[in-house]
Amino acid sequence: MSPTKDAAWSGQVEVFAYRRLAEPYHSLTIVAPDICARAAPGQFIAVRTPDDRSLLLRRPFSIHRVDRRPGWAGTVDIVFDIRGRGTEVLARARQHTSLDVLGPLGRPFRFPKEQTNCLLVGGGIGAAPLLFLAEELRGHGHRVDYILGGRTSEHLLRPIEAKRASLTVSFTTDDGSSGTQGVVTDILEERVRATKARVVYTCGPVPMLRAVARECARLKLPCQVAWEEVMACGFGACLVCAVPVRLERGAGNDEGWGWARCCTEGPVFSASRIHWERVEDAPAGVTT
Amino acid sequence: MSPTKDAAWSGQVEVFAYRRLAEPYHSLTIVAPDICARAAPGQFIAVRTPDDRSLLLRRPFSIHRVDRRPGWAGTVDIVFDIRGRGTEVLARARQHTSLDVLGPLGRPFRFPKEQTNCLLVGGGIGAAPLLFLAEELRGHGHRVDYILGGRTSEHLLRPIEAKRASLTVSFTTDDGSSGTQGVVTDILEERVRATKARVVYTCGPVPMLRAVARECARLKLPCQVAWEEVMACGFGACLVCAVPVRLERGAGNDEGWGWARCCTEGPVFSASRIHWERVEDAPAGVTT
Amino acid sequence: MSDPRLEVDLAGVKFRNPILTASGCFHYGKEFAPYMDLRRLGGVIVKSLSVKPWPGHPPPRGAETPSGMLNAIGLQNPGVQAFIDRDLPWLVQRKVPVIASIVGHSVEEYIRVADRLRNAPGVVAIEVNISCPNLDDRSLMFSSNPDATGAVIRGVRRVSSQPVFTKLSPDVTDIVEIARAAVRGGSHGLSVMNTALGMAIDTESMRPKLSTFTGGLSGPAIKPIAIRCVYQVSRAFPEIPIIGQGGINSGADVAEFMLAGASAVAVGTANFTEPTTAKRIYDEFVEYLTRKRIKDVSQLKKMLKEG
Amino acid sequence: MSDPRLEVDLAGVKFRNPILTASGCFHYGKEFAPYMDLRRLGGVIVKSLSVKPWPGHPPPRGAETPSGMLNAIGLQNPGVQAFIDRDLPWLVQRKVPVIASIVGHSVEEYIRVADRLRNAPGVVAIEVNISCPNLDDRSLMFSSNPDATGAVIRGVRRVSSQPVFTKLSPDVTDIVEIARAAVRGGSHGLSVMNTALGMAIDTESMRPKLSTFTGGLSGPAIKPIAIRCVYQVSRAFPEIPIIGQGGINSGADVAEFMLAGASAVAVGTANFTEPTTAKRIYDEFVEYLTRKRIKDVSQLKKMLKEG
Ligand SMILES: Cc1cc2nc3c(=O)[nH]c(=O)nc-3n(C[C@H](O)[C@H](O)[C@H](O)COP(=O)(O)OP(=O)(O)OC[C@H]3O[C@@H](n4cnc5c(N)ncnc54)[C@H](O)[C@@H]3O)c2cc1C
Ligand SMILES: Cc1cc2nc3c(=O)[nH]c(=O)nc-3n(C[C@H](O)[C@H](O)[C@H](O)COP(=O)(O)OP(=O)(O)OC[C@H]3O[C@@H](n4cnc5c(N)ncnc54)[C@H](O)[C@@H]3O)c2cc1C
Ligand SMILES: Cc1cc2nc3c(=O)[nH]c(=O)nc-3n(C[C@H](O)[C@H](O)[C@H](O)COP(=O)(O)O)c2cc1C
Ligand SMILES: Cc1cc2nc3c(=O)[nH]c(=O)nc-3n(C[C@H](O)[C@H](O)[C@H](O)COP(=O)(O)O)c2cc1C
Ligand code: FES
Ligand code: FES
Repeated sequence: MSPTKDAAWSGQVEVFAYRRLAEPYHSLTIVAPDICARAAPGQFIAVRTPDDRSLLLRRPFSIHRVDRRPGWAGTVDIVFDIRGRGTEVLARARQHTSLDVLGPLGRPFRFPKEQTNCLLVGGGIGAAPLLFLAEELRGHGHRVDYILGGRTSEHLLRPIEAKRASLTVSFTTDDGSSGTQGVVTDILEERVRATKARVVYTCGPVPMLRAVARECARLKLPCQVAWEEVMACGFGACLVCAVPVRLERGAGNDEGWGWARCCTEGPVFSASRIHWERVEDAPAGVTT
Repeated sequence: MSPTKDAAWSGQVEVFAYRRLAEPYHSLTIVAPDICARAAPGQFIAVRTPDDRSLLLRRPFSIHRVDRRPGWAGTVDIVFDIRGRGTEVLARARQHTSLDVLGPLGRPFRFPKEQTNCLLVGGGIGAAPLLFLAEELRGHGHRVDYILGGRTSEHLLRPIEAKRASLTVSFTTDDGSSGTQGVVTDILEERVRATKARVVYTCGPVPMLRAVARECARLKLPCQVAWEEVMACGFGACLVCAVPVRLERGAGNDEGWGWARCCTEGPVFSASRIHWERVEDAPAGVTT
Repeated sequence: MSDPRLEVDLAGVKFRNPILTASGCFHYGKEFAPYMDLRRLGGVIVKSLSVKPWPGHPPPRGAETPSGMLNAIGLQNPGVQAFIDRDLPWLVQRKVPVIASIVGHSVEEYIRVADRLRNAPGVVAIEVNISCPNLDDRSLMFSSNPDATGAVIRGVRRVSSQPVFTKLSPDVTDIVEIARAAVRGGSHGLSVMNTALGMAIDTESMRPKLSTFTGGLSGPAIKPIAIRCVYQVSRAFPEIPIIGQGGINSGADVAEFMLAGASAVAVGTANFTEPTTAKRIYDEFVEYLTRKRIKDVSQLKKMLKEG
Repeated sequence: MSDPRLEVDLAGVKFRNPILTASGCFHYGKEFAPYMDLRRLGGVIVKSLSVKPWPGHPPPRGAETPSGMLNAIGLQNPGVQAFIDRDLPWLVQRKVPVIASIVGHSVEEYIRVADRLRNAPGVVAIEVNISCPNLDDRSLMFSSNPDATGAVIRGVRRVSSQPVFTKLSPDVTDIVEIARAAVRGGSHGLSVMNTALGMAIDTESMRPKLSTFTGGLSGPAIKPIAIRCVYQVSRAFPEIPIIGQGGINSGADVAEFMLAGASAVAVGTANFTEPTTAKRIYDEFVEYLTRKRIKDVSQLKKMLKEG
């Protein structure tokens, strides 16, 4: 069975550590051996915010890192910034807080079949899944380089960890407070050449994904994107998380496109599969 | 200005102690010097249940006791049983839990003008305000005796404290597991004679209040009842807490009755003011 | 940045800010005075007034529901004359602009209440609560029928000296149709919306939680319905000022209603949780305007990104 | 005490228990199979089916609201034939009774879907989702008009081999009137209720939270409205079986709907929080019946204390 058909693990977990990261970011480490054992980079977990019953739905968070050290219970890290009531409540969780989680969910990043140089491109909090990805890619013997973008140096997500997990890291910031002033695509081609990358993995805000995908298409590099779309269930039942993708014509489809569910068919998509013309840059209601 | 016109104190308080009492009952001691200083027996506080925003309204609880020991911060006790989600959440409060409270609210019991023997009659959790009342009445030099009723001996509210605060305590239980098998009115007349009580204070379920009021009327004893009616605001603004009371005819009232607000005109009423014919014994939705 | 301009003009009446309190949720103001300076409010929409005193319904009159509450007060009020004699002078003395909410069981009764309030000092507007059973035409509420709505409003307009706001119910197939009847009848503005009809049953006692079985649902639970109604009505009648209400409990909620098309808002159920709620909401709303660099509150109405 | 009897008979169809899952909230069942034994359910009301595939609306399609959520899926579905070929056999193999929900843009389309489902193995009933824009008569939903409702139901009855349930919308002035039109049109039963129309605006981005601006409000927030609708409809048509839905999230909620007059219930939004919700609700409901010493679940409908 494919992973989406497997039941994700579901239950109460304990918070092992809450950490305040650089300015807008928070991290939670949860003790979840079953999720830890099965998680792959690009997958996510869906967390219920405790206590407040006015919040019905789980909140999806990318798996930022897992710790499978032998003799260790098996922990999963998420990182987040505060967007609304749910993340506000989660930022109050502390050691021993009990959380209801479901995961791992979704399809992970696909790994190159043979030894390849990989460029990871992340923007803001969207870079969350890349650390796990970097560690696993390196574990499989691939070379990993990183571009991290953000509004300011404070919005670069865990730059030191990124450095540890890769050969080189380049930064871009809107205000020039770290690295190159500008956006990730300003330096993408140069970094691809310098690192001899043959595959790009990216996640972040939609305008960035679009720009990275376009640049990769131009450079004829395969690119995988981790998508974030508003979700209700996280396991394929509600059809809330629609992502426009190219489809073969035929079989009831005359238009060459359709909606994929971000939660089960994604969140990782091949950039070439996304139907970019139908993607809104700033979808109503989503503030990034 | 009368106390109902004063602003009640409103703000965050800390739980000083949570205690599990006999079977169905719980107690919370909160540090609330302002409420403590101004509270009088029969008044109540209105508590917001923490964290859960799906619960909009405050929950009213009688002031069970206050501690004004010199050098002490000033604490207020409430006792409760679990009825629904609100009391369930409150029963999870522990030392240092922060609670939002408003109080003291409502009109207190009136005290006899001269030294008098007072009989306090309480049923189940309804007996909550009587301990504070007993202590204050004794402080004012009145003799206090008690009748406590309940379904079983476990439903007698804090019998030991009642004993400490009064000269005699008699118990009745439906199943005879403590004291007389039966209801409080089975022994009321006898206790009135034995204690030479000249005034009766009562609180508990409506059928009990009705029976006590009837018995007091027959015995020609003044009787004050502490009423519980479903509330929304607790401070007179919503008109949810309607209690039928006798009114003078005239001034737009041709029928000799009207609704009083339990929260501001009560919760303590003279039993003779209640329009008993219009009181339902088991009002829809209220399970006691 | 200088402080945002908060003054709003509703059908010719100027309010110092757009945050009012909703009818039946602020009584006649007195209960809140110990907790807050009532002059911080744009105005108070008082508990609905009838010609004669109305007794209201027996208890239980209230029940909490998820993020909401049901009420069955039954429009208990001391009658318009007692209000004028006793409550209105108190409010006027405190310089609180008063919007008088009126009810009746017939067009005639509405007219009589409005007539009594004609030129009443301090009453700056009339809100006509049409969510009331129409005894001339059994079975129906005025609010559910365009003809009955039109008739009430025309009658009220004939006698009243103040601008008239019609308070619409969400429990209709087409709220725009009722709004149209009100506007054609001469309503200067609209209050959107009243409670939605609901019911709750205690599964332990197996009894309805309200003595009247059904009652009005209010609170954050209904906010999405209210926002939808305000949006629909404001798009149909862009020139008609709307007082938005339904579940407001924060400054962001106020902004949400104004983005949907309201010119002002009324805070209802949230007052019950905390007597100072309206003041908190006011502060949060000013903070929002300041953060968003909105200089004049009336701009908000035009800022919804519909593209 | 022996276990309570849970079997219910809805218009001649026997369900092993009254707990179904609501259309659009359980897809076609597959996603839940890894988490629970689907045979624990009374049945599955599948995502609404149209003649041809419907694409649905662009994202964002969902937004949380206080104790509720808005959705604007737009009835995305692969079409009735794909369902029959691919999803139905899977459900039948797992012995899950299937109620097929159907939609159309015209009476003709409804009839064509119903016709395809005629005698489809495992489809024990048809739920007609009339909360759909009527393209024959612009502007309106079928559900808001008694004539359109009657026409759809009569058409569906003509071709379908299974009992027909009409799913009513709360967004009407008089739900009993629409129920009457459905019953007169031959509906064997009624599903009460669909989502209520709502809207939410993100005050930071100043955009509607849904791509379609307005969408369907579901979840505990609307439960009091649903209980009221079930109560009104069941009192008007005591012989007609009702599937109650709207905000169910516990065994007590199931009991509340049945006390209001429902013969069965459907769990919707609550499934999204936890794939095993329906099983939990089933367990809680059995515990309730046992505690209350109710021997046969169909007694509950008659147990509301109205005195
Ligand atoms: C697959 C996936 C992985 C994600 N990983 C992370 C992560 O690692 N770290 C992180 O901080 N955030 C992540 N997100 C976004 C995260 O789910 C939202 O920040 C969170 O749900 C907001 O909850 P809230 O209650 O604080 O905000 P709400 O009050 O629910 O919403 C606040 C704002 O966030 C937007 N929002 C709500 N849900 C989503 C969503 N699913 N995706 C995007 N925006 C949303 C709303 O539209 C609104 O503008 C991820 C989302 C998805 C779909
Ligand atoms: C003046 C006053 C003093 C009170 N003092 C005490 C006290 O000292 N100890 C105590 O345990 N309880 C007391 N109560 C009752 C207490 O307020 C309710 O038990 C509490 O509000 C229930 O909250 P919940 O969320 O647990 O239950 P909910 O889920 O809100 O309701 C559960 C049940 O309790 C009933 N209920 C709700 N509110 C009230 C109410 N205000 N009065 C009576 N029944 C209600 C509901 O109708 C329902 O049947 C008092 C009530 C009043 C009005
Ligand atoms: C207890 C209560 C009493 C109310 N009384 C009235 C009333 O007398 N007249 C009226 O027009 N609306 C009345 N309403 C409706 C409110 O004014 C308001 O329109 C509605 O509650 C929605 O706003 P909210 O969700 O902020 O409460 C009442 C509401 C509640 C909760
Ligand atoms: C995401 C979502 C999709 C839905 N899709 C459908 C549908 O396709 N057909 C239908 O009749 N109802 C649909 N509904 C309505 C539900 O079946 C149900 O009637 C409604 O949500 C109320 O129940 P709830 O509050 O338990 O969710 C949908 C609801 C949601 C939340
Ligand atoms: S979030 Fe429900 S299908 Fe993807
Ligand atoms: S509880 Fe609101 S007036 Fe008494």
